[in-house]
Amino acid sequence: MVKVAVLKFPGTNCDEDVHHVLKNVFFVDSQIVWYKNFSLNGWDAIIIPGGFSYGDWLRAGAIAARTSAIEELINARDIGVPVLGICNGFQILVEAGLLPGALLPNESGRFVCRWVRTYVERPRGPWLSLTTEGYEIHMPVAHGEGRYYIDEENYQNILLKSPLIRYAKGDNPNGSVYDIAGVASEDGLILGLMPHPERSSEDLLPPRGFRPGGRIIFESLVYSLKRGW
Amino acid sequence: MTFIHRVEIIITNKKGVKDPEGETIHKHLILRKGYNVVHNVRTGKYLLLTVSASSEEEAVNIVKEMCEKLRIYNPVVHDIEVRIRG
Amino acid sequence: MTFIHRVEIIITNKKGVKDPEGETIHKHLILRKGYNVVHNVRTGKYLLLTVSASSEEEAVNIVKEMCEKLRIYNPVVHDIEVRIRG
Amino acid sequence: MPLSLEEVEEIRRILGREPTEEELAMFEAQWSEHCSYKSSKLLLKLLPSEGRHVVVGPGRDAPAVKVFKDWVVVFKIESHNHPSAVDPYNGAATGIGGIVRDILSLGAKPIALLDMLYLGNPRNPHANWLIRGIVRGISDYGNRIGIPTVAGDTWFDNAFNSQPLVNVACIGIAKPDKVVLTTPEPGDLIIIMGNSTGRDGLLGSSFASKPLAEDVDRDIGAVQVGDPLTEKLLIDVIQILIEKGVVKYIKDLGGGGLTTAVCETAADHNLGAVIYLEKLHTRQSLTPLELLVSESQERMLLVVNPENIESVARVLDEYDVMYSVIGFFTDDGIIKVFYNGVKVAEVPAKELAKPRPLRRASTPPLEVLKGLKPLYNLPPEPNYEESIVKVLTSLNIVSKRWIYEQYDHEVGIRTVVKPGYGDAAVLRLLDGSRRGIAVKGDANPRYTYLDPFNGAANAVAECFRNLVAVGSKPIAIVDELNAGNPEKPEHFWYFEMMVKGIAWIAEELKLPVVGGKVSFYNEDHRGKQVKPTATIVGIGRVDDITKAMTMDFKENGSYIAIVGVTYPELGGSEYLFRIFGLEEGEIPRPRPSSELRNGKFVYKAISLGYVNAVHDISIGGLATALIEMAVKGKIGFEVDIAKVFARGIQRLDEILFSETQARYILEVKGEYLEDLLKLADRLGVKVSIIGRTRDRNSVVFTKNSTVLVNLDLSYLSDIYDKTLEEEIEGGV
Ligand SMILES: Nc1ncnc2c1ncn2[C@@H]1O[C@H](COP(=O)(O)OP(=O)(O)O)[C@@H](O)[C@H]1O
Ligand SMILES: [Mg+2]
Repeated sequence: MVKVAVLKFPGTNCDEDVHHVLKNVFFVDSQIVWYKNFSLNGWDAIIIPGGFSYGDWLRAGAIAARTSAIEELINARDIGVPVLGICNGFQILVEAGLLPGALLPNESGRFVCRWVRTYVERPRGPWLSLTTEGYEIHMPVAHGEGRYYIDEENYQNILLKSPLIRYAKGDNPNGSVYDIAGVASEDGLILGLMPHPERSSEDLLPPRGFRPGGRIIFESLVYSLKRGW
Repeated sequence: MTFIHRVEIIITNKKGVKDPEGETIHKHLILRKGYNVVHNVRTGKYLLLTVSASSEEEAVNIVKEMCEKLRIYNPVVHDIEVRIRG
Repeated sequence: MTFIHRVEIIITNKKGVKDPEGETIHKHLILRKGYNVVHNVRTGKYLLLTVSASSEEEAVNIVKEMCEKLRIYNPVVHDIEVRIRG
Repeated sequence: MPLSLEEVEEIRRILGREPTEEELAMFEAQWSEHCSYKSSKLLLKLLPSEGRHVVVGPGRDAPAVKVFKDWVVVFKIESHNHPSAVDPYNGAATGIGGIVRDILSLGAKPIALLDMLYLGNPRNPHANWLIRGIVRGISDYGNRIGIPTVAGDTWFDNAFNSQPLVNVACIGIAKPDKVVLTTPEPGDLIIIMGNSTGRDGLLGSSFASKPLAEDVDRDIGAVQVGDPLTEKLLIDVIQILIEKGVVKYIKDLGGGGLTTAVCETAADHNLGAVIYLEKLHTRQSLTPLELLVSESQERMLLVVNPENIESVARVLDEYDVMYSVIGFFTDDGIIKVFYNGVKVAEVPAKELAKPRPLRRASTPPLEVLKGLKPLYNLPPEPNYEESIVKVLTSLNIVSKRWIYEQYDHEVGIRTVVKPGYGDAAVLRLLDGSRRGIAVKGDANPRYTYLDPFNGAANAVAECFRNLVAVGSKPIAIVDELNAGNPEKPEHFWYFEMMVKGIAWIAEELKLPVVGGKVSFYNEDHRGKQVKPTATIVGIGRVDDITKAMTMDFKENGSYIAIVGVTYPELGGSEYLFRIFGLEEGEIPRPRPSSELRNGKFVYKAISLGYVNAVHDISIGGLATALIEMAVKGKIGFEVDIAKVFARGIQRLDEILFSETQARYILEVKGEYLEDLLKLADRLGVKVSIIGRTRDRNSVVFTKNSTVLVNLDLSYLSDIYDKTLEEEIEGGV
């Protein structure tokens, strides 16, 4: 039986949502793990959900990234455990250096909660295995610090060789460079994204004009854990 | 004759007014990582302005007046400091 | 023998990294109110630490080291300055 | 507000001696208007608070209503008007913190927030600064604690330029057997958990019980900074403690701080208490007096049987929540307070908790005549197209996206009908069933200013309609009465009339008023009261969330029906104000029996699947409501206003813009038109079919076959969407 850890820090607030979706929508065994009790062993995948770890203070994700839980998580890459960071989870992965770039305050200076259209490039790895090039995913964003930044050189050399999720034209809610909504390690094992797939996994939730596209990410995981990726 | 001056503004919560951000950084980051020589952390906002004025003093005065008029800070909660950046 | 020192940290965006908050304050608040002598605004974060150390230099060095180790700033996007508060 | 001479005399009588300094401070805090309701208590008794759903009525920190047999909804409203006027960011933020802790006090899980904001003119620099600060404060705090802000109400008016009204509400859910918890008993331990106590917020509730001082800086003690991270931890640990069943009773520390929390808990259960102040965890060194009345945020009182103290401690340690065991309850009804071995206060709990109510004088002021006179000599009717555009772009009508997009309204994955899509928000229970609840907050400051009795009644009616329009059955409401200075008879009159108006219509609509809050002294430093405002928050039951209704037109060619009769009621309307600058005239009459009848009809039509979209008609009238449905659905329409069922109409603007109550617009599916009309007949409801949706980029109003209005839908969408942002971001 597949087992997924949902890692919770002080201030994490999407842990129950992710847990609900894993358990009740995809029937995956999962557990919310308090950061103090986290260790890497025994999990088939790890999700760092959204929220405001440590109040988003200093910078979103900055304090959580220095905890022993995350220091241990850095080894996930070596042992091949899939890691997904959603929203604050993405910010933590970036602050921990597990993913490149930085996430800065939104261009508008304001928090933004809104549904957006995104699409996938170069899908690879366990989180995107069921998607194809250009696959469209609708999800809501809800963040104050989601403006992705990376310099031109690293964009060319790293990001363009890795799986990527971009906001559709006109849907960039925060001023991210190159419309970037999510980035991954080259093999796709580690994925971070600002939009919330767990809020887009059930038919009831998308407003008119949007589809529950976030499902594909969890479906991909379930599929990949059984069949490989 | 005017010159270009760099004026910095530092806005912090008043003494006695709580600073949860500073407390969190102190407790959950700095102390946890063993930097016990740090006793206290206060946070604030920093602004750096480039201003034309005939003297440093004048530049500081313009900025001070502006901070009051435009409510760059809230005197009820914040302390403000305006100074020339060395 | 150690003394208490006040060390300030100023974190600003690197040149080349956009600072929309600074731009907004400049354009929508300061210029609109007629403060044309202000040419540019950059924003940043300010931290004030109380530190025990044998000298000012040592205090600054401890804090500098800490900023690197704990990633108080993000070198990808930020410049940092550590100094004794006068 | 310092104690009056009579009150000090009363305290001497209670104690039989001179009070100590600490005792005086305790009485001052507890007897403040904010904590004791001394001016309002007698009138609030008029509100009907009973009903078969009501589990806990007024009295506890929040009421509880049994909406389903296995779910209780706990909800409450609160104002943070005074703190928000001097420190908009922290004032609004701590308002959210406070209302959430009220919900936690009943052991419920908070699942939604609402914010009802009555704000100044964004073009006024001070008001603009307040608006940004207030919204950011709610956003930063609400988002961080992980509770979605799903609905609200917003009004802009010069009257609120220096004293805005910031009303917030929180909705929680709980299992019926967990919600009331148990009764504290002698020997039970008193734990204070959460933030350390500091000097911040000293006597904040007495600050809220007096007018805005000109020199606000003197009130520095009242400035409180919100700490959402600690609040989030409190929310998390309380769920765990309840789950484990190790706490008997919970109370928040709000206005009046430790004093209020301890004395009200004791008084409500015929207990006394012994408190050791030096045990309280603090942020700085404080005097016993300060410890007693500090209003530091994010603190809760737990009552724990000594047997369970270790398991409680283990949870709090695990989650990094600070706490201290500061004393225990006794059976003698006396609160004894010690500080380092010295007794600093000894007060009977009941007398401290409940001062004698005051009977305040009330006289109608002269200016109310403006709202009690019928309108005569209306100016001639201007161009309809221009009027429609002007009314639609009124800040009270345009999309509030600039506000609600700053709030995470999705966290918790319960929000099925989101802000901007329906008349109310709909949340699912997320228990595997299809059940849910609807919530909405409403007020109309102009109505209550012109006619507080009918204005307050209309706020209840609008809330009722908004709940019905999304397909829910209204169950209960709470109210927040924002009024002037109760010591001034001409201000108090408004308060009295608002209470009576709510009491009357709530009885008529069979909607119990299960709780509420009063905010007095809403006046500027010149003593002018802001528009007195009655804010209503209601909850409704949704049996099937898959049928929850939204207001956007869904398809081409369906029928547009108006439910209810339109009367010439332009008094106090948005139209009159926007087009002619007039704030006068008799406001629309509350029509409770039509509300009930029409509400039942709409509810039925939704559950039978006859309709695609529903929207109630409120400010801006029929024309505005229709255009809102078109804008949201990106589908145009053509209607003939000669077909609107109306009485006593003399001019067309009365049909377009009248704000007559008890009306709705339905988008009716073609195949169900006959059924719908039959249903209307059976229920005795007046329905007029006035036209059809058109998949064209235009909205067209005709009278018989003359075209009165033909406007471009994309243009209307654009101004509806962008006006507020432009006013706020670019208006200064
Ligand atoms: N301050 C606010 N915060 C959150 N949502 C708001 C706020 N003001 C208005 N809204 C939302 O905007 C939409 C329109 O609100 P409103 O104009 O009050 O509707 P109605 O006229 O039906 O009462 C609703 O979804 C409402 O919840
Ligand atoms: Mg409505």
